[in-house]
Amino acid sequence: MTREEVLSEIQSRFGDVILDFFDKSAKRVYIELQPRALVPVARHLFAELGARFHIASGMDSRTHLEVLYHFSVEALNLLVSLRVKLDKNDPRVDSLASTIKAAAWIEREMHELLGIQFSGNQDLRRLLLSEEWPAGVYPLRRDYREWDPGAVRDRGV
Amino acid sequence: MPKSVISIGPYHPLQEEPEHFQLTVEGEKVVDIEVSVGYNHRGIEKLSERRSFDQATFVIERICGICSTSHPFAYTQAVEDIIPVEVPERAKYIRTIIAEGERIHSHLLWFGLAGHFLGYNTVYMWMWRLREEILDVMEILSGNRQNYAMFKPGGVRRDIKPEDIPLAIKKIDSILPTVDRLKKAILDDPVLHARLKGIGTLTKEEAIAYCALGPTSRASGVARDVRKDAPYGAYDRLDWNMIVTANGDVWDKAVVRLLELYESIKIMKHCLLNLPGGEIDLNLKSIPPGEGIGAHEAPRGETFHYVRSDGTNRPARHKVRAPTFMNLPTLKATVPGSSIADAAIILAAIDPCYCCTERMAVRSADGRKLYSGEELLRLSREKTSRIQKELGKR
Amino acid sequence: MSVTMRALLKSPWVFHLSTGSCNNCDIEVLDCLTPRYDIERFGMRLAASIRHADVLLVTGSCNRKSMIRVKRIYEEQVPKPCVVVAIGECAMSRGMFIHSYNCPQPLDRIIPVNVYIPGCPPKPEAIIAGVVKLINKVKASL
Amino acid sequence: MKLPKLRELLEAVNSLVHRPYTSRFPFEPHTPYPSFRGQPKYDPDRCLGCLACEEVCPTEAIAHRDLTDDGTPRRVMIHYTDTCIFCGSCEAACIADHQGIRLSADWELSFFDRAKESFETIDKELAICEICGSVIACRDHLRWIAERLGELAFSSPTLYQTRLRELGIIDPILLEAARSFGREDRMKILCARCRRQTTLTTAAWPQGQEAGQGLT
Repeated sequence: MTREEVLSEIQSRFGDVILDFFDKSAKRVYIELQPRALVPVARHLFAELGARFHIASGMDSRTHLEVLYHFSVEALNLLVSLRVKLDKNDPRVDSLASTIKAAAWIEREMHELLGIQFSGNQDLRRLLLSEEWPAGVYPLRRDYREWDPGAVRDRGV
Repeated sequence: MPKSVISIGPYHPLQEEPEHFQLTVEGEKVVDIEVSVGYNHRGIEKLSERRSFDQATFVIERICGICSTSHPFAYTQAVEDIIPVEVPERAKYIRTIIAEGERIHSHLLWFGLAGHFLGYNTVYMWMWRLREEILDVMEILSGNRQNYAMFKPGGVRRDIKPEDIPLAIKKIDSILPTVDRLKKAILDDPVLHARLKGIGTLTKEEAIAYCALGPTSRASGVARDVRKDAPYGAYDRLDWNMIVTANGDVWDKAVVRLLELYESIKIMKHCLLNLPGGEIDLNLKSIPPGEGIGAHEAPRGETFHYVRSDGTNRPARHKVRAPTFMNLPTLKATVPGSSIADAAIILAAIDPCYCCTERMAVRSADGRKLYSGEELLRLSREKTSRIQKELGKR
Repeated sequence: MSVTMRALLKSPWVFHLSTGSCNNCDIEVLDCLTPRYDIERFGMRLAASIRHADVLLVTGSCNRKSMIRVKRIYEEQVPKPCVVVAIGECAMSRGMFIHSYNCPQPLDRIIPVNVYIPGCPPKPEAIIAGVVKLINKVKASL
Repeated sequence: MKLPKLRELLEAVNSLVHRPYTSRFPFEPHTPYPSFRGQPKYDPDRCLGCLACEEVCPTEAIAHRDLTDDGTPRRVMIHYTDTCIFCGSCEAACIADHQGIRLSADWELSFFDRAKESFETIDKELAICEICGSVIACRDHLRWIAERLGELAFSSPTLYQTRLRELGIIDPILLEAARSFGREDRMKILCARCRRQTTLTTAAWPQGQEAGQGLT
């Protein structure tokens, strides 16, 4: 399958849920999806095209919470990034963990650091932060403020 | 049979990310493993967003000491992918040299520690002695034994001086005969065969499902190497082989690393001898808005960086994916079913942060301490000497 | 006290504690044990358990999870007298990580530190020299 | 089984005749390789106090304090050993031909008291605005700019006066001429804000100031 075939197949199969298709360069493609369509598209990439799941990266972009899922089709040397934009007040997206085992941890991490809810992921325990970290404070959000009055932010002498 | 839980960690000298393993054991058999991390979380992704693109390389370098080149390598590529630009030829070669030097010392380090776990302290000492020579080479070339501070978006910070090259080549050559000797000693040692073959097997299907990376996946027969798949740096200009084996057990992971050592030495020497002339830096002035992705094959697998720029001089978002993040969950597939004596080396085989064993404690279900960390190491070593006796070596 | 200290300095056993470092300092500490530096020449060795340690080598910028444990280790588990050595920039002022949301305090606010060895990472020679300097200072004060 | 044994035996014999690999470090001084990156050190003569190093430092290991209250106004450049990561960014960014702050080969830096021993300082003389008293820049920095600009420096009284004072030649005729026009405020060493004010006002600024004040 060539690069064009892969991309046109994605476009024809999921054309109605693709919000934006950005063909950045020969190696990079960014596809913006409706959040509800994430799982079927990811499954298509992972199971049918044999793409490898790299990682997901969450980001607070002032208006939305964005999650990018990066896949690479190794035979074509092509990196496909699926982008979903979530509502900041109720960031919720379907979990990929049941489709792709490797996504379980990163969903835990994003849940913890950005406060994104992954419906269907049963194991959203804390991964990185300590027990004393207050609930509802997400360090990677833009509006994060220091919450610990005991923190020392100079050299400490 | 009553189940007990062994906690391993969280503190151990030598690891990138102090982890906490909990092995559930039934008698001698491990039935489940639970990994928890976070003892090393320093909020690097957030910190990198406070710094300029140039300064962020130093933060990225300190994600992991052993991979102190891999992360900047991937990061600088991600930044260059935003613009996009190609770095000068000489900078590509210098980057490759530093990256391969790091791979050599990282693999030597792994061998040393694997030997330590198996009770082969001679291997430990020899490997770390060889590693010193490589660290010397790195000090000659970059100015520090680790944390080389060579990378910057658009090129490299320092040039390699021509007068340093002969000494570096001499030092690299000096380790070759010893590596050769050790390779023979390791590959035809019957005890190691008995000890490592067939344990901790990660099948090809599992490797694909868990998206395993680096030597962990290549040992399972998944030919996956960013240097070949999506060439960057000077890798497409060089002649080298990807090492792939089929079985996926600890032995194969060791063999992959051992053979990769030779490839890395070959690449490093070739680059040093054929260093092209020219500029080393593009002097990037500003980064346009956009997003970029960079990947580099670190000693442990592929590092993956995603950088978003909003047109200011700071990254708007920087996502770092370290190889161990993907390789650790493979322990779920490899550790259950093995015996406790093998657990240490299987944990070590993915090259995570394996000095865990220094602070392991085995507890029974009621929290009573049954074994100390040394005990587990002792178990591992006892098994080795048992096999040695069986084979009539001693 | 002075007798124990004198005895302790003959052969200090070190325990190495990583509190969230990048690993480099930890490797340089281990490097001290390997053939080129071989600190066992001076009677120093890496203790496997904290309860056998005389010297605590601390690396890394204490993060929230490890802070509590460092404090507990120092206050409850280490036999006194105990000497604390901070290795690397992170263990002193936290270096890079001074503004990290997860590294609230420098090490010397958590436990008292006797000697600081700067470097990122310090050379093994610097670690040895720092420890030797400390030993000489303690000897002089006895 | 025989072959490996021979191999190892050879190694053992080899080790017997070779001198020990272990360095004799504490008993013999250790010299790192020439390219080693050690403690950055200020050169008080070459440093201009321009703060480029503070700007680029990724760890905030370089800081400065401006002391204007007592004695000669001076800028204290501080380098914190306990924060520095020896990356060499400061040296690369130094505008004084990379000589003002240089990485030395110093690696033995241990100390006991972080509050007292963890930093190194140098003092640089500051140029102070003669009207408002705020800090302009270090004298050396102004001189450096004047040198760089060549004759163009004569477009700015702050620059050429610094330069002339440095050389010990202040033209008395020039100053006298300015005085007689009643606009000696234009002939002062001024900060950017006061310079704008004097250029824009038609009368001497600030109003009512005695002629010749502030010029030495």
